[in-house]
Amino acid sequence: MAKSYKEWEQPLIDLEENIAKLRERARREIDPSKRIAIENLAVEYETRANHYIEVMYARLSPWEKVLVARADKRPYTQDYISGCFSDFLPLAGDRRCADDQAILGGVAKLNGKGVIVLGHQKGRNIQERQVRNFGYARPEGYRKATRLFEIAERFKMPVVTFVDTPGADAGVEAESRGISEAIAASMLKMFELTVPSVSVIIGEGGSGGAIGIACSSKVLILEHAIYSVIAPEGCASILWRAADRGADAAKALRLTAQSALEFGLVDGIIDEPKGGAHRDPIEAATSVREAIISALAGFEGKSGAEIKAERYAKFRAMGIFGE
Amino acid sequence: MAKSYKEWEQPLIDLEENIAKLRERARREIDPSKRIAIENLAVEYETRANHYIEVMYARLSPWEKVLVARADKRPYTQDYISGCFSDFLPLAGDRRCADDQAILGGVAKLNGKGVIVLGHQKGRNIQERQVRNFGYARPEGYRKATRLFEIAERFKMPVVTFVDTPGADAGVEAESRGISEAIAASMLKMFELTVPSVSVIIGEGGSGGAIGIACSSKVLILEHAIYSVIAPEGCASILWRAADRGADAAKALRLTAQSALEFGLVDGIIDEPKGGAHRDPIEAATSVREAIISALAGFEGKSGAEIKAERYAKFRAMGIFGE
Amino acid sequence: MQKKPPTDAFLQCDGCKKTLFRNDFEQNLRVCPNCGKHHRLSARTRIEWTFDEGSFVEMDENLHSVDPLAFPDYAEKYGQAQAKTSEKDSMICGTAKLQGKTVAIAVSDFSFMGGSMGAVAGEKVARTLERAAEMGVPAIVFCASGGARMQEGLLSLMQMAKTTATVERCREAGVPYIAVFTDPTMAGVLASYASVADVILAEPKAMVGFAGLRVSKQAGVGKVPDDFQMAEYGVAHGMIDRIVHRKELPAVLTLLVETMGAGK
Amino acid sequence: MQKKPPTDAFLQCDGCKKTLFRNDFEQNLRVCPNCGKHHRLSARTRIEWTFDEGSFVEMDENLHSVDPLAFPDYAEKYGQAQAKTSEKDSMICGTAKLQGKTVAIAVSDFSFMGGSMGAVAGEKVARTLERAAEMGVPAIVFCASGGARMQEGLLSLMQMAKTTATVERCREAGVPYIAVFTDPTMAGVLASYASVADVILAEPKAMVGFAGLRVSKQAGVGKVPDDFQMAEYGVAHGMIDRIVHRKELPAVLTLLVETMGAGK
Ligand SMILES: [Zn+2]
Ligand SMILES: [Zn+2]
Repeated sequence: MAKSYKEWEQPLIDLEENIAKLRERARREIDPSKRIAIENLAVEYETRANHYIEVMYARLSPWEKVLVARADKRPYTQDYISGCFSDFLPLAGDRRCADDQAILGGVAKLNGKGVIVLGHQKGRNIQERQVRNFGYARPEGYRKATRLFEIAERFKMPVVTFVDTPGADAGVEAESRGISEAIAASMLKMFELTVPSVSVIIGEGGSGGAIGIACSSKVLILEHAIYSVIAPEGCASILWRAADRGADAAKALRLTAQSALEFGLVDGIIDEPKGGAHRDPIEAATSVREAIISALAGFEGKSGAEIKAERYAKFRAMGIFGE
Repeated sequence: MAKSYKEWEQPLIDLEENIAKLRERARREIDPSKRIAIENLAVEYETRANHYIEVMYARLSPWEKVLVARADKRPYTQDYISGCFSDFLPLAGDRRCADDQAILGGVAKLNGKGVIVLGHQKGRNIQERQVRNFGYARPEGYRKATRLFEIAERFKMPVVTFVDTPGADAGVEAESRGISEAIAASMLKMFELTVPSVSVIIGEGGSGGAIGIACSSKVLILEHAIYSVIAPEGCASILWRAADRGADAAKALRLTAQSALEFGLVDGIIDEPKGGAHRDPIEAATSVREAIISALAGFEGKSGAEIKAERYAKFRAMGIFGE
Repeated sequence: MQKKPPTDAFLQCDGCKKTLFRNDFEQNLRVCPNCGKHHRLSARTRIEWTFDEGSFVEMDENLHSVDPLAFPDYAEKYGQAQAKTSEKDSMICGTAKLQGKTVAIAVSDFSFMGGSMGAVAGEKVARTLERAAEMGVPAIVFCASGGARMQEGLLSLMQMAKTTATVERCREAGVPYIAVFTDPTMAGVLASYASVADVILAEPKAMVGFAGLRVSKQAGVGKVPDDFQMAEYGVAHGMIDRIVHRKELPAVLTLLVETMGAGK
Repeated sequence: MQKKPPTDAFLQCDGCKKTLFRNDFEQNLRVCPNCGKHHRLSARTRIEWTFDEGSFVEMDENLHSVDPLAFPDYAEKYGQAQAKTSEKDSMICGTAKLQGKTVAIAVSDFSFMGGSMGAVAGEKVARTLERAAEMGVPAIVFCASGGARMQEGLLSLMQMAKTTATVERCREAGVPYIAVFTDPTMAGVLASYASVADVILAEPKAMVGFAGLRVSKQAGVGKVPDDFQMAEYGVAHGMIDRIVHRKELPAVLTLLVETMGAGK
């Protein structure tokens, strides 16, 4: 049975709670020498915690990566948008029937210049999770993305997408409005772009729902994010009829950022703050911002045709086979 | 109170019934001389009926035009498609959520060459009328049209549309899926075409629902068809709070084919068989076919840019005002 | 909206029926401080309150209808509308500036025959969009209209086609075209140039729809939601990008112009 | 499908459970004469029954998977599939003729690991669409797949992107691309190159959907219609152009190729 995030993180949480208690005791302690002793103990505990974090995050197993990538403390698209851009103005709607709140997007400024930015948005609390459909985007979300890509192309604005979804909405309603077509059309539009595009996989890069907005000139991935053709539980359930063997499937699927880079399926890994992006969202956003700026800088002076051809060539080469 | 179609056509129907009765009596009559006398009478009645038809259709009032244009005996889009093209293959769907059967469309051959053809389709019987929504197209219909226009553009196929609708569907469902956007986007796509397009208004050219698929290089109209910004009853109801003053509104609106040509808003009138298209649908389709072929022939040798610019210039010039 | 002459110190909001101080109301850009209703503005007031002070240069100001169909009572109504509003027709156009950046604008005036689109309004929208394309500047159009002007018959229906055609010009030229839906934006205007703008903003609770509510109810069997044909409904159904409060509109428009116009 | 060895004179239709004469069944192109169910075909049979006799020229026939992830049991399953089908992978491609007109084709074989798309199937679709674009001939792809091949991990997800990218090549070259959905066309295949074909045909009652029915039911709260994820449902919901009976498919494809390929 694969560990849950809570089980896995429990030792660290216990440690951190102890540190907090010690700090509190130190604060209340009147005797200066006792206070110093308690504070010293707290510092020692902190060192241990820091070391623990360092060790545990340096060698996360694939399944632990899954747990971290899905952690609900992790920064979401909205956090990266605020951290990377100024003057974000959300634009809504697919001009067909709805506005899907599982994909957030609009115009923003990066270094004073206009960009189109969009991404899957999970919710922070129960109400928002409902509204955001837990990051499972509906056809309307991909069609909103497609519309924003069209705006980018029309006004020669670079595109930045953030990927963070367990997968596209697979429900009856989504099927009835063509979730498959919506994903495919969004990808096709991304390949038509003559402006540079950057995608950052910030958490869960879940199958078709992820690739639907990740066909970019440069695809970057956070150190502890995952990118997978299928959720490991689903894979285990199909292969071994054992959804609880997610850890085995996670290993077999090679769904880590590091594997994706090794196979040449992403263009770079963005280092996370020590202990994961959620321990320092501002530092994480700063790294992401720098990575986006540097990725876009690589396209300066290139023609639209070159930009498009380069993107095509990159994806065209993906796949390993014998002949 | 404006006459109904039935009231208006009754004298003719009575005459035709009398003729049929005479023919029947002649068929049953054994005495040859009596039979000849009856037959002669029938011929005389027929001459009168023919004369009556000629006179009544030569000077149809605007309201009578409305009645004829809406007559449920009139040939519909499907009839013109079978009469004008060979090998019609209907294509379905807006690739969004539905297939609107109020707009029928697909690929067909005209003189052996591929064309995209589509149009509003009313129903012939009660069931078909329900399915076709009485020719009131929904957003999905205009989005199917837009998709077919894209196919036409991609494969350099001329476009032919048939217009025959009381108006677009104005219901709550249609509103919820953006009937306005769908009409506007369809028009915009028609203006993007670099292939020639021909629209034929065959019956009711009803307001936004009509113009949504009528932004063509050449717009032709059948002799007794109408083309109007608003249904005359609706106009009367707004202006005079009297929906039954449709005949007055029809006159004021100048909604006849002849007025449309006079104002330069259509490019030509296609003569109908004597007594209206419904009296000889095959002859009507033949005239329409010839008119389409001749309209398309005018674009041979022209570049896509010229074709597009010509269409733009034509519509750009529409409107009479002082300055 | 006024139940009393406009010089009065008080007025009643027809949204919430509350009595308001005219001064407060005016300073709040005619947005009811109680219920948030955005009351209708004349085209000139809107221009004054949206664009850089004194930057508006009116163009095509002499366009007027010639009653081409000799439609019953049209000439009379037209004259009355002109007298009431001191405008020639329902649309005003020209160029203006947003934080110093030039834009081509067209602004509809609902008080002139319900903002209806005849040949003059259509021509002004067409010229504005062509002007934006030619000058390489963004186009901003404020909509406020019951639809096509039926007194100009088929000529007014053709304005739907004509104005939509000119949207294509903006797209070819790569200039952004922004529409702002104000109360109401309906029928032939909504179903043409308005709905194919690159970005669509709307004032809160503006009525936005294809047909009048009565017609929609007749046509449909489904139940009518409470916010049917409100701008908020348009956002929920994917047709409108954002609801923007009147006082934030200049900043939002400026941001759009800066971001979408910067790539050229 | 077979309850008895294929050499038997009878078989049972798994659509209607009726016992059929094998001869009748074969002559009816493996469409049940009783219930109309279009039974699955191998890729080679489909090619034989669709295109001009002897016109198929196979290409890229040596492509095969190298098990890049060393995925548990993949090599073994792959070998078994090869032995069972005598094919190298789930997709066969090349050129063929329709009434004498050359087309580039790719045909999926569901019996090879559920027609799943790994790097080989993706590459063959990509080469087929590129070939069509380069030769200036229409592309026709027969889909029959449960989706991406998870044993190739992220590499197989990327085939969705790669194949979709090559659709753009056909569009640029102005060559028509026609997809035929056969039973089943699902998930990663449906959500990539399959759904962005210019024209989409489907065999009657073919299963067509994004996720398995079980997953869709779990994910959704709405009730599931009887024909959910059938090709007919796809037509009703605007995703498929036409249902075409197997015996009419050559004529329909020929007409499409003639009309859509004639403008160049
Ligand atoms: Zn109020
Ligand atoms: Zn059967």
